[in-house]
Amino acid sequence: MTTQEPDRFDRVDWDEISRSRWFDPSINGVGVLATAIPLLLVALYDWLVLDERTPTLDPVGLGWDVGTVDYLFLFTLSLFAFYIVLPLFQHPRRTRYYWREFRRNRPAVVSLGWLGVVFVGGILGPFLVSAPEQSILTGYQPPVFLSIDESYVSTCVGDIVGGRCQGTWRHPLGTTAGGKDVFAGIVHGMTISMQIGFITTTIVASIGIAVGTVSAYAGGWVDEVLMRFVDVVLSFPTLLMFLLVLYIYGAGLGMFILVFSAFAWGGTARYVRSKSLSIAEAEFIKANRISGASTYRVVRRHVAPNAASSIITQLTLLIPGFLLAEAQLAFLGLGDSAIPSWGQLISAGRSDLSFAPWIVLAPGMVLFLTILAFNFLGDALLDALNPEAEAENA
Amino acid sequence: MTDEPVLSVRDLEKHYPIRKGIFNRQVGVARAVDGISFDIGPGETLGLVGESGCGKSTAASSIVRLEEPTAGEVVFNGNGRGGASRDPGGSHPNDVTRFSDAELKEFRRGVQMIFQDPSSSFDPRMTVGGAVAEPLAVHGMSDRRRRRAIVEDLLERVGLSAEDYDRYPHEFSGGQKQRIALARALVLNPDLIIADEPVSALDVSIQAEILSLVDDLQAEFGLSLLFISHDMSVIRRISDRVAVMYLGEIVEVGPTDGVFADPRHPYTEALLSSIPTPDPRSSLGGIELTGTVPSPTDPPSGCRFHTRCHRVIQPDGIDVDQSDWRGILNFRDRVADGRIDVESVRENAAGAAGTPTDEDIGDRLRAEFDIADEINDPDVESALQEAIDRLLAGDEEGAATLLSERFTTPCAATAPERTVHAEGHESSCLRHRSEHAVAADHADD
Amino acid sequence: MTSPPLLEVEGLTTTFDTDGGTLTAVDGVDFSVDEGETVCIVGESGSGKTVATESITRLVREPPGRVAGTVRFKGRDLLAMPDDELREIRGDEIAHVFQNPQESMNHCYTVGWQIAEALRVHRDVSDDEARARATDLLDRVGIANASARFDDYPHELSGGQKQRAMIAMALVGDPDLLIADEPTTALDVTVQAQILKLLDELQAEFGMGVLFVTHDLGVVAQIADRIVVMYAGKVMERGGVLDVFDHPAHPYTRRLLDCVPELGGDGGGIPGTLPDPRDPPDGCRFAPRCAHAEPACRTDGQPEEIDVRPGQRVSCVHYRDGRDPSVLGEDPAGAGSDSNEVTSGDD
Amino acid sequence: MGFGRYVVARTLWAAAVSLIITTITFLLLAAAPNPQVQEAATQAALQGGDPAEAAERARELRGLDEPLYVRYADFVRGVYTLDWGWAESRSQPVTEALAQGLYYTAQYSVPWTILTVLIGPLVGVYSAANMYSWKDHAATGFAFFGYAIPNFFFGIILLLIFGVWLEAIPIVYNTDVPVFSVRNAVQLAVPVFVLVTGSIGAIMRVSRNESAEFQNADFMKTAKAKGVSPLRAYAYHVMRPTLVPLSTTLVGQLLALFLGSSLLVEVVFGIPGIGRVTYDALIAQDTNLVLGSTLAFTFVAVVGNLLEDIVFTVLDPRISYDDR
Repeated sequence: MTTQEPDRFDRVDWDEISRSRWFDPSINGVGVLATAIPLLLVALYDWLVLDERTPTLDPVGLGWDVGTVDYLFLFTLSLFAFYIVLPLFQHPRRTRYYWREFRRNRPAVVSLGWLGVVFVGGILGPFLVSAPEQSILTGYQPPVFLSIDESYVSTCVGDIVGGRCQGTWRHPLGTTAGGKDVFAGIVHGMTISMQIGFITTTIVASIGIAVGTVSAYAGGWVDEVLMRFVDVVLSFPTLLMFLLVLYIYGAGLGMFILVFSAFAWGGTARYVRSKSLSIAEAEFIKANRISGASTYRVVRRHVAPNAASSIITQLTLLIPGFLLAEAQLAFLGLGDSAIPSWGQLISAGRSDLSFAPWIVLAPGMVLFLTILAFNFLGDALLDALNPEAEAENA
Repeated sequence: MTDEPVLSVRDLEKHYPIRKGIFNRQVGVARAVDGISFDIGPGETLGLVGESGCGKSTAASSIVRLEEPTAGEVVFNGNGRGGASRDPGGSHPNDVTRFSDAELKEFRRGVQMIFQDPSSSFDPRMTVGGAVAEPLAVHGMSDRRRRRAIVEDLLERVGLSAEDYDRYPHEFSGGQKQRIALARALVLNPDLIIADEPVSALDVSIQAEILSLVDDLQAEFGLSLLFISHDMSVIRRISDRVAVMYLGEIVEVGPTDGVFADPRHPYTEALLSSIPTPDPRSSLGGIELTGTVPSPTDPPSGCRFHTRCHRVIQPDGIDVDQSDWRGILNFRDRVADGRIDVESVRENAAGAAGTPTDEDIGDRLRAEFDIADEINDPDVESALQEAIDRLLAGDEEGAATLLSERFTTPCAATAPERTVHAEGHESSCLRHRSEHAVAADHADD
Repeated sequence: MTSPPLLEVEGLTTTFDTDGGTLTAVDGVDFSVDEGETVCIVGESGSGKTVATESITRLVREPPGRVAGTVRFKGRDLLAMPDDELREIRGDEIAHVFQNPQESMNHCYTVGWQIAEALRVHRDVSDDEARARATDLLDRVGIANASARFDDYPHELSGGQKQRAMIAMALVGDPDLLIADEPTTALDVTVQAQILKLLDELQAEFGMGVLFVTHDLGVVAQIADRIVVMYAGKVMERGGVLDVFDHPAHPYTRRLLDCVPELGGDGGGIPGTLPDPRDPPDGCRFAPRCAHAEPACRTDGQPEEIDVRPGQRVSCVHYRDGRDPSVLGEDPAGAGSDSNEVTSGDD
Repeated sequence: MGFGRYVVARTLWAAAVSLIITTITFLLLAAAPNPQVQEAATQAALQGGDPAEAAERARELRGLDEPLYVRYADFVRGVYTLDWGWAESRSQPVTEALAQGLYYTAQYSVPWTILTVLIGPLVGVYSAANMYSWKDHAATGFAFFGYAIPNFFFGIILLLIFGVWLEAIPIVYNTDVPVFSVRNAVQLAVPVFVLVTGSIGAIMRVSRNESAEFQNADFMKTAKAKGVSPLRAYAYHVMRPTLVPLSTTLVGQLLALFLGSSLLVEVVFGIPGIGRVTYDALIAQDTNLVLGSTLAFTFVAVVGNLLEDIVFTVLDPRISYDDR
């Protein structure tokens, strides 16, 4: 670098520069690829080499059998890490600014904390807390500090004081009729909730952004056809469609995620389209086009990131809908009863409500708080990411 | 070669199709830009002025092909493309409208734009340094440090500091953002900058600063400038030459001093007289334009300005007061559109004094259109009175027919040609018919 | 001037509570408007001129805003008045026309309905009467085919027509005072000329006092009888339009006039930016941007206003007793040329 | 002028959407193994018959051996002529079963919808008028609580409190009481309350945010400058424009809740409405009834979206019918 003579815009030899071209990938893309490729290899190995009953990680001595949902979950986690979390560190100045805006909303900060707990619990929990196991003998154990009439429990783990079985720290939130530990159930339910949240959101966002931007940029009949299609998708009563699919094909977690993301992207697509159209009108987009940037570059560098910051809010508000839907179906006994979700737990305790309310209340409260937290978070993000508010404060 | 203009626009047109209904049938076109021609020489500033909606911004985006022009030719001789001559087929190798993608990208290094709204000029998620450096990256400068060095130097040149590189757009005031926009426009070292109302969102005091900065940079780097504004005083301050646009056409073009001192087109005259003079001793007034502003979907025939022109020509055989003539034509157009509600006129007249007679209403109508109570030409007077009578009798169609048969203007029949008044000063008005008209086709000059 | 002025504003102070502290938009401003007179408040955007006029009838949102001082209108203090009494005056005796006709009309109602509403809230009129009056006013402000336009929605009118309709709305109660806040800024010059002319005619016809806010010195020169120059919430200078244009006293006024090349100024603009209204400078508000500022300018608050000519007052330390204001430069409009002679070639 | 044509065009589109959904439903069904055919085969196998033959006969009986397009045509004709088949689990026509369910569903849906539509926007605008005061915070808190708490969970808790502990309401809905009676009102109060809390939150939030925007709009300043009283200003200048964006949310929200939560609420409270009919049909594997209720809900959604679009166009004078 020449120190005496700093580079000046009017001394650039463009002929020389335009002859040299090279690929310049971003660290974010490299990161995602670096995690996705091994993941894909493991998945292929799992699928092609190992037989169905061998757990995937058996060769390395672990008993974890990675399923399709798990692969998707890991992939979306890497997307989250490299395209949402990493950029926050790459642009500290902007992060600080958003954080200042966000911090003003105190319930949202608390919500973020709670979601952090659910997130960490969902990822690490299954490795720390063993899955709840059936054990009829220790059914209806009360939560710690509470008690239950002796007649309901066959074996009381804690002390029996005055004919009432006392709760213990072995089952901090008590057990179900089948003796499954409620606390362990909630922790494992976090994983399910996180998987539902992350995977459906990623699928919805991908389809929504793709359809929305294509619609906005292609215009004409492509736009017309796509938006009519979105109309149809939006007219579907998702829950009923799911009932029908489940009635016909039976339901697992994967099916649930598939159906819900297949019917939930309509709103996102519409939103992205209108957002892209309004961003495309902005003068900075014209300025970029006039600089010679290709449509692809403009969309990738400017339209998509700007639309994304608004979509994040919208997606944040979609997640509680998925969690709620899963819980509703589980409650109706229509979900996959093998999945340790919060909804399953609630439905399991429903008939014992009058004497063992914790089986319903504990997971119900966790579900409620999680949905509440997502709503507060979405509300705060809306304010913090709102460009108009930025202009006013400037 | 020295006389070669940097930019030469010929008969540029941009028409927007108007579609309606379920099948998106095209039901018409909006002639936003309808055949404009002008040149900009090296280091020269051309001011393009006109009311909002006259097509000036569309012209700018068509020239740089942000939008594809419908027809016409834009020859760009900057970027070392100068000296080319026309192909035998008549097309020009430097015609922007025929550029391939690669040529277009190279052309973008030669022409840059500045926009009106400082608040939407920058990606809110990008540092201003990043935004200014973006064009460098687009054109393949992959060395980040080099980009940064260039941009920091440039930020200082436009009156900011190198430390501003890492700040975000919302941290700057409107005036500062326009400086940054100027830096972004300069970063590729273009030959021509198109500034689309760059100061109209700013305060006068800031306006003046930005204009001085533009002046200085232009002098230092020999830039050519196409400066678009609706503000005549800004245009006067910055331009070497002025082009006045009305409804998609350029009605007058000439050296700034010439046009301001001696406007030859009635529209320019009206525009100039509308600027409030900052002299407390002069009285309010100037030429008030009457009649309705036509839509570009259905521009008036002949001279497009004739529906509002205060100098609209009277045909042979009619010689009335000019303001009466304007009033009669306005009256005619309004009757023809069926937009005169006799009842409401009657009601309003009733408020003044009891039951209004037909005469009262007639007077009221005349007053509304600034027509004298009695026109000095008896033929005209009787025809007008006849039309008013028919209108009051409820025969709207009859009145319309009579008016349109009786009162016509040559301005509606003939499209005016360019007339040269002085060196480089031309305008298109039928009143100049007797003067020497230029040939309709423009050779390369 | 023996009779009291129509409007007399004294010590008007408007503050806003914001997250970043208290923002003083208008800081102890005095001015008055006589019957039939046009007073212009001039200043850059952010100088507090709009807030000042909106504070007169307490249109600013309270909270976060707070208005203090006295505003005497026909002898009554508007700021001390109960809300319902003030409402009787708004739209009836004092009318407003705002800058942006597009946003100032409710898009859900017809133009005529909105004009008639002003009448309906003040007078007990039948629908027909309200309609007749509104149509008449639309006609008066030069909207062709008024009775048909009555039923149009705002989006069906052009910008100029909307502003005419806004003026019609203001005139509904035959106001004694019309407050016009940059009514022509959003319009084309040709339309601006029409609107200014219309206001001029209507003022003569209705005999209203007009308080006109603008940053356009051309408009000021055309319509003002007197001028109040505001900067950062304070009055810098005031006086008859001829006095201020011919002999601008305050350095800020001089720089402002210099921005207009037609007045022979250098058009160099005013370097620097407005001070932060949450933390204004100690002395004269303009001192940080003033070429002639000296230590005395930076302490003791905004200087007292001093008479420089009958009716012309200025708030500048250079005019204090025993000082020679000629250090500011002699000739009014051309004053700026001494500091910057190199600029040329722009005409 | 264009309004009539717009309505016609929009209605035709709604009809097209309903046909598309019917088609998709048909394809889903056609692609899946039919549980009744399988059952017949199983039965035959258990009784020592030929399962393949039995399956064939069962298929023939239900017309499943016809070519796909014939079955499709029959299916579509059946759907649109309301010939929805026989509900085996209830031994009555599907339409009749649905009509019976509707009778109970309407009893709580009507009061719930009316309450939501009336209270939601009012509280929202009120909340915006008192923004950042304790009233606003209280309303916001309630709104968040309402849409965060799962309806079925809330229902269970209230049932636990009022049904089990206080014994104020029957644990299972009592169909014997007359429709217009205090006892019916009491037993419906809790489900209605649950649904109102669930639906009102979103509507309050939307009307609060939208009206907050409008009450800061320039035209409010104009109204104030005209001397309009605050009450009138809110009623005319804030409420009216708020209804435009609200109309798009309102219908959507109510529909989503109606289609989703009514099922849950009916199951929780034991109300024999359409939701319960659907649920029972699912459990009983009654294909015709499942299909019928799905279609019924789908058509409600289609009609709801149609109404939403039309209301929106009527409310916003800026929309020109030609543009859509």
